[in-house]
Amino acid sequence: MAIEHTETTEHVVPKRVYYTIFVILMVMTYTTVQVAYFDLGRFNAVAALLIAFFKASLVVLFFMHVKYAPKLIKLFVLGGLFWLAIMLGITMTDYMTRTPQEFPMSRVNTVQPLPAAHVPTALLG
Amino acid sequence: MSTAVLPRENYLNTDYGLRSWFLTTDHKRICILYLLTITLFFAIGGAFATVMRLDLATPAADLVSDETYNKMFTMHGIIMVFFFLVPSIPATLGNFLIPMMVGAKDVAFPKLNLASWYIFTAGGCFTLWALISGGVDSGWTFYTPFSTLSSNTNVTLAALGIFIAGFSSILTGLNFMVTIHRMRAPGLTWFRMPLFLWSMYAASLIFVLGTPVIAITLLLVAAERVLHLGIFDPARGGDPVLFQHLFWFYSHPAVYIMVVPGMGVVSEIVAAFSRKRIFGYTFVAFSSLAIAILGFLVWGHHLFVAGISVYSALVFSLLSYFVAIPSAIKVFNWTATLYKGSISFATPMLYAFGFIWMFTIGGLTGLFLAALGIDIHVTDTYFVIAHFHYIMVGGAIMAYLGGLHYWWPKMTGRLYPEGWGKLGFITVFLGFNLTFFPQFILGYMGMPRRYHAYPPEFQTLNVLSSAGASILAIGYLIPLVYLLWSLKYGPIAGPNPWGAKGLEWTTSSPPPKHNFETTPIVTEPAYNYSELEETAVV
Amino acid sequence: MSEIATSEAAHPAHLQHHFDSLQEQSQVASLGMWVFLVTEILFFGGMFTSYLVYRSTYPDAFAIASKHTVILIGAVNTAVLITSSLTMALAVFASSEGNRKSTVNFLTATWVLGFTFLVLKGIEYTIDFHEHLVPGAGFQMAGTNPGHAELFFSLYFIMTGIHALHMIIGLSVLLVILYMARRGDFSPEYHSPVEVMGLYWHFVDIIWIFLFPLLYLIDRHR
Amino acid sequence: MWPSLFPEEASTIAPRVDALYFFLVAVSCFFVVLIAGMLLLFAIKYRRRHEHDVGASIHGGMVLEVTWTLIPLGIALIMFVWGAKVYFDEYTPPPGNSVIVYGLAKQWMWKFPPMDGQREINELHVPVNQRVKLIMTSQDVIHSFFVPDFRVKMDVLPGRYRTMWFEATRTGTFHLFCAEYCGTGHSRMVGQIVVMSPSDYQAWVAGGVSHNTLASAGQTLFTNLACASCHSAASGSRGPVLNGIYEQRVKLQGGQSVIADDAYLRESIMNPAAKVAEGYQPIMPTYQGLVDDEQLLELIEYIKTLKPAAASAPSVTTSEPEGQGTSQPITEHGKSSSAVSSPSAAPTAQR
Ligand code: HEA
Ligand code: HEA
Ligand code: HEC
Ligand code: CUA
Ligand SMILES: [Cu+2]
Repeated sequence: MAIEHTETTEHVVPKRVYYTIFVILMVMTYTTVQVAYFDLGRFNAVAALLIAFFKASLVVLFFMHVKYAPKLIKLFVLGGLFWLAIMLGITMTDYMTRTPQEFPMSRVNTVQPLPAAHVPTALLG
Repeated sequence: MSTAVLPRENYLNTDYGLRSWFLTTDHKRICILYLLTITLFFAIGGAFATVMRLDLATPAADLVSDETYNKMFTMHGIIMVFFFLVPSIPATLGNFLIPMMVGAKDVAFPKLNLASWYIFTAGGCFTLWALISGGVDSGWTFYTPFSTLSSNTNVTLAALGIFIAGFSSILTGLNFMVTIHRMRAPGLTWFRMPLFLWSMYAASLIFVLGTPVIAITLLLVAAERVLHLGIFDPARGGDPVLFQHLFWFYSHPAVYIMVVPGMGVVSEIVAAFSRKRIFGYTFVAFSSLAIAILGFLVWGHHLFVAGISVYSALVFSLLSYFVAIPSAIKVFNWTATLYKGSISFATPMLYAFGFIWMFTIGGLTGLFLAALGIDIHVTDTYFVIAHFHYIMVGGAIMAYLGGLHYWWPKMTGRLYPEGWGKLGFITVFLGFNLTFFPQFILGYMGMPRRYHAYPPEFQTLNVLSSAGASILAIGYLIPLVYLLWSLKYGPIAGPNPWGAKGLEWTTSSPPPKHNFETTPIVTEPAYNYSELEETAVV
Repeated sequence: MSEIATSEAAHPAHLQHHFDSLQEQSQVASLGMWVFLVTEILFFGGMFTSYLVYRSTYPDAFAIASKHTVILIGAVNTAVLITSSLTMALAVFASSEGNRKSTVNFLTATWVLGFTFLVLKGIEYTIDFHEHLVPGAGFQMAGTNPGHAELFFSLYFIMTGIHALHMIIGLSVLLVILYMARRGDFSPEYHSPVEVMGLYWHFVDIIWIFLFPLLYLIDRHR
Repeated sequence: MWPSLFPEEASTIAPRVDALYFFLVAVSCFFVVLIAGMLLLFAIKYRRRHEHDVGASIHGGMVLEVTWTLIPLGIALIMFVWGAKVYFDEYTPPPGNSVIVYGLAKQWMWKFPPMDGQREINELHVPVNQRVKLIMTSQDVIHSFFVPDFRVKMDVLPGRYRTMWFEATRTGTFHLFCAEYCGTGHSRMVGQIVVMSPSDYQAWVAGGVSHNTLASAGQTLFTNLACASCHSAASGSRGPVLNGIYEQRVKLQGGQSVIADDAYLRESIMNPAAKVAEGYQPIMPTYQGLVDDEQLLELIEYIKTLKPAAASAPSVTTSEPEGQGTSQPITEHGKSSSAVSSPSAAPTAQR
């Protein structure tokens, strides 16, 4: 049965790799905590997420052996992320294009003031 | 064929006793377990529908109270969707056929398969408990803040019931996907697979990718009710529309869980009863995947008036039109398959015809709903009710019945009575159209859905609809009766009564415990009917 | 259509009847786990979506509210989980070498670390409770719209709670695997339960790797 | 007589929706007849004549596949663009004068607090051939404002104001339904829209107790709730003076700013601590629980009428607030500050 699938899942990763990854993960954890205390504006969120993404990728690639896994498994991992992106992304098309009126009551607009033209006076009557 | 006898040993008679059924890991027996369970749920859901239609025959709310009516359509929706139609074809025909069609002895995870049935049943019991201990009145859509803050019925129980049943869906989908990936017989490449397998693969994708989202969403509703962790509570600045986004992220793809397996069944039936390879095999195969994938991008078309931004409404509308295209491809390809076929009018084929017509009407009316300007007017009216019953009852259930008739000989070793079969189809077809066609007109006239009482000018059409529903109920009873009858008295079928192609027809009916005496090797594409001699010798 | 017979004779222990080889069986098992993890991504995805929507809608309230989380415990717990991932990976490694003793040791270490995580989380919940951070009637927070802050803490409790639930399930299954390892079930040919368990464990770790910045870190400086 | 099977076309948008509808009906009929016809034709023509017959060996055709992919796609895009245009116009109120109506939905009734006419429940009077703009909110769960004969519908959400418009083209009485399921009485949450000729409408408006407008009710509340004890020039600036605040940018503590729209005003009253105006202490008490949504509307409407300069005149009639120089003379500070001396009046207005 299944003669076409002969790629192995088995691939012995040297122990050294695990320890290296572990050290990087710990260092990144420390970094992300430190970075959180600097005011980088909106880049705080970006930095935190980038670091998290980096850490997660290391875990997936090495601890979970995806780097050495058959294509099919890589496809599934990417597929899962892609679907998550669909959910986040398309939901946000709604929230990002809502006028202030269309939000739950009164949202402060923090980052920059809305241009006056954006204010739906017409909507308000 | 008259000389055929039942095989001495088959999956039904290898073991006896309740234990051998409730602890079985045989996918074929698990199919039977599901079949019994969902038939029960169908009857319960149908009973609610019948009472509702009876009540709606008069404009005044005279048969039951407002509260009871609301509980009835809620339970009708929940049971029909989550406990009947979503598991219908996958859990029964899918379970029975996938291992046979891939030429394996069982699914990849047989124990998990049995566990799925137990989980499903447990979820069902929860829901029935919610029903018996007072009912639920949130609508099957559980919209917040009604479901979280206002309703004082058993919303939590029902939500948990669906949550639990969701894991059954997830595990079933997982099992099927791995089976199709890893258990195919030698030589069975992806493009030699029967189209039913493609459609089941597509449906499994949705099971796996969509179901977790409804699970967490309903869990959030339960958490809001029980623990006051209000994620959707407007008083805290929560957005009820967010709930709707999450709900429909699953529930729109879920409608394709309900119809794509049916499309797979119809492909098999059309091929078998016109003795011809499906026209444009690759297009039909890929359209299943396309529906499954695009289906995840359009959920917002349920929210056009609900308070999303105008721009995102445009996006969702456009994407909804894209998902219609693969469906169109399928319809045209089925039609083209008949051209120069050798067409027999056996009952399964009639149901396949029924499916194609009703699905086309239902699908085309979906285009009305996806048209933003029209949806404003017809959303939350009977137009929507008619739309989805056309696809789910007229389409999916007909496919299910067609598939059941088509593989009945394989499952039981006996044929159903053909004359009764045709009568049953005609009754279902007429009853169905009489029930739901008037609802399109009602909907455009403006009759809102979930209305217990309605203005008198809507009565004529409602009476027609109610009359149709009683014919429809009889229509469903007919197959129930003669299929049971055939278990004992039906003619013996033999391994391949239809002269059909496909691995499942190469083994005896009913099949032996491990499906095949020897592992088959596949050397030809699916539906290879042109080699007449080989199949004709049954 | 031609057919051949497969040899049903030599059937190793642990090989289920419907597979032809242990290798096939283990591939199937790990593919199954991966598919399951994909469903888990979307399960948490529902909460991540809610989080994203509200964080972008109420950034100030969320910044203020998130400062009330106990960052020390959060950070220590991150380290604990990462360490447990290391020990888990080493356990898989050991089992694939057929090294029973170190398999057992590493699995035990993983279990202990996982348990430590839960204990710390419990302590943190107690602190949150005493600071009136549990949404509901007793919720208190000054300096911002309390409703929006409550939303943050609803998300906080749901997300960490469900993560903790995953830890509890993981720890329970780990006990079974540990038992099997001690009994000496695993060998270089057959150790896919450890491998599959490892996948799950690392996944739960990854979820936390995201929860930590989302709930504790972003805009902490304010 | 047969009952009519088609709703009346009683608004400007209705014929446009119907035109699109008929287009889709035509397309659908075409495809249904095509598919059903082909199926029947083939099924009969190629019916099985001998038991062992098989079908011809046809595998597919690229040209056909592409054709029946592209044609539906084209038709679908027409539907999309057409539908989008209608939707866009329906959900984007055009600028210019219109009658403004507030709508309050609650389980299970529609309330239309008086702008300039009378307080109405489950019934709304509007003039024919004039644009009507509805600003709606819900007090509890989601409802939906649906007038089939106008082809308009919009969900009404708690915690949010939603704006919709229509222009009736026929006089008469039309159904108003609640189209979003909202609980036990959902199907009883019905009412009617009475479309009147301009003269009838004027007479109806005049029949109302004209001093009991939304804004004047708001003024009474403002007095009774002692808002002016902080919000007036005479109160020693404990709170900001609210004159002219509506639609202006308000600076908040911490450097951000908001537009003082309906939603902001609402939040300021229900949840004052959420956004504190720059230069003030967060001392304002919350009025959550003291005023209901309807009273909130009254207060907000009153605040809107407070014009910046001393000279202001009434504007509660059928016009946009912006740019209309005339508004009701209800802004005198004397009156408000007189309330300071007697702040003890019963807190809520009766209703
Ligand atoms: C199995 C179930 C199923 C299926 C397959 C579909 C398929 C489709 N549905 Fe349906 N739908 C439901 C079940 C289903 N739906 C349910 C249950 C609801 C209501 C839920 C609730 O609120 O309770 C709903 C509601 C619903 C809405 C929201 C209505 C509202 O509440 O306002 C919309 C709006 O866009 C919609 C659109 C569509 C579209 C475009 C398709 C398309 O996939 C259809 C594609 C098919 C065809 C187009 C026909 C074949 C094609 C041809 C014959 C060629 C000609 C084609 C062209 C010219 C393009 N559906
Ligand atoms: C798969 C899904 C499915 C199916 C099969 C059906 C089947 C039917 N539905 Fe349902 N329906 C929904 C899904 C479905 N429905 C959903 C999701 C809603 C929305 C709910 C909501 O708003 O929340 C809805 C709502 C809905 C309404 C609108 C209620 C309202 O808005 O007020 C109506 C009204 O006519 C209706 C009617 C019917 C009828 C007459 C049938 C008939 O086809 C049923 C016929 C079946 C039977 C009559 C049973 C047959 C009996 C037997 C086979 C055997 C007897 C058994 C034994 C002896 C053991 N349905
Ligand atoms: C105890 C004093 C006090 C009372 C009584 C009071 N307010 Fe205020 N109000 C304030 C202060 C101080 C502010 C500015 C700080 C803030 O935004 O919270 C304010 C702000 C406002 C704002 C926002 C204005 C802006 O510039 O941002 C509105 C609107 C408002 N109040 C309306 C009312 C209404 C209506 C009432 C009566 C029902 C009322 N207030 C009663 C003190 C008061
Ligand atoms: Cu209000 Cu339905
Ligand atoms: Cu949909």
